[in-house]
Amino acid sequence: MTDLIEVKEADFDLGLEYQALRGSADGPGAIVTFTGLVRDFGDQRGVQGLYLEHYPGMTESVLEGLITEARERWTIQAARIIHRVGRLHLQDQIVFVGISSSHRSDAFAACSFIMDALKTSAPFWKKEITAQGEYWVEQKASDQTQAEKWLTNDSNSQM
Amino acid sequence: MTDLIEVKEADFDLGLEYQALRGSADGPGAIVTFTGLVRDFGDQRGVQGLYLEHYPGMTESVLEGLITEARERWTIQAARIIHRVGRLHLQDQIVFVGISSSHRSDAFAACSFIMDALKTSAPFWKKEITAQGEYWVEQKASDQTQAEKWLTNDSNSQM
Amino acid sequence: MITVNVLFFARLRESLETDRLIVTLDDGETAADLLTRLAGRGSAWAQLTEGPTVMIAVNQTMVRATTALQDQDEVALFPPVTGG
Amino acid sequence: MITVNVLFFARLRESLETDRLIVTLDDGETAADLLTRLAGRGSAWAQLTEGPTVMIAVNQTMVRATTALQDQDEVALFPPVTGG
Repeated sequence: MTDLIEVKEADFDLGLEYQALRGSADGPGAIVTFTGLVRDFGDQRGVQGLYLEHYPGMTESVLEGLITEARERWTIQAARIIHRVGRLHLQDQIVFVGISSSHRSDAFAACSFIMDALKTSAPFWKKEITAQGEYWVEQKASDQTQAEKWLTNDSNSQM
Repeated sequence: MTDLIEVKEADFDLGLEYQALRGSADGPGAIVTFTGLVRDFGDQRGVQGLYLEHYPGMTESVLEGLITEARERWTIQAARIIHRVGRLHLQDQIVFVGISSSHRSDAFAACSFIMDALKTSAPFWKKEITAQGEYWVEQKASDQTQAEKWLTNDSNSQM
Repeated sequence: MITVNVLFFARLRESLETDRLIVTLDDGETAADLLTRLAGRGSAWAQLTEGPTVMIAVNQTMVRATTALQDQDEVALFPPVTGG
Repeated sequence: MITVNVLFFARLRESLETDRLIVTLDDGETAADLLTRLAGRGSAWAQLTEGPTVMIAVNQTMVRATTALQDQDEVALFPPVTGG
């Protein structure tokens, strides 16, 4: 398998990540990608950038666990997860999740499951930087709800 | 809005499509892309390529209708749909659907809805080319089921 | 009397060896009536009423077979779609 | 007696002005006991039992507060995560 997990300050190139997924063994029939970007409205108004902190070691093992769980629930060929840390600016890329599969429903389900679960279980913390100061972001109830739905529903009802 | 609908023989570049979505007004927080590729196992074994026919005029208006419906159901910033026609080879790109949104759940839902609905309502027909001959592909019951689920469920239960 | 422009796609186009046909109908005839008339031509044409599902689009919108046709309608007949 | 290595992240790390601490506990003490001991230091430390939710990871796996700690455990304390 050509899975990838990267936690790094450097930016990533979606086109290259997609080519890596496309080249995975057997030739996938479906590739789904998710990219998260820095927006100018989060908890605060007038966000100028973010600072992202993580827990090295635990982060990587949580992300590996999410790929393992996705493989148990759906038929996927390869999974690639990249999460940036450190100082990010408006409209910078934050996170990438890419899945290749023979079946589009599996690719969609695995990609959205990994994003939802990452949001509540991977040890990253965001601080929003505004002209008025810096504020740690609070976890949203909606993120908890999105993640919990994967615990209660079977995989078919997801997509 | 920077929506795009293209039906063409030429290949497309996912990286460029993603950059177009990323640059859409307001700076999206989430971008989801789907790409479908030619596989060597479809209805037939040993598929060497595809021939894709469509109904010019109707195709574009059906795809426009799908974007309109997606906008009514979810909050999305831009949608881009590209579908290739003509002769395609193994592992060639067939179809691209990209959605930008403020919210990842809306981007996932709109992207998978458009793909599911395209499969059963857009007038494209695939013929598989094998060493033994050429065979028109039959519509799959699973494609019908996937599309019908968007008729019966509300949008929140989808993702 | 009305005249409709009939288009055929994919497997239908190939097996009927026809991609376009102009057909004259009585006022008030439906898409189903058109299929019956065409099926009456015999041989491969019989599949339009006896074979696998035929999808019908009138003026580029999918319709049911009970839809009444109008003069100058563009009526497309094709197998279930398989794109994506 | 056991010794655990305690790590603090994000808002907790900043408000406690501490990123790492070695703490000695009695055998059989839980993560909750550790939080109570640390809260006893007063001022900002009181938030560990009185403030918003504190997440606990032992040896890089999330655990409940009732988990008993072992000698040399790495115990991380942090606010609910907000990546992605």
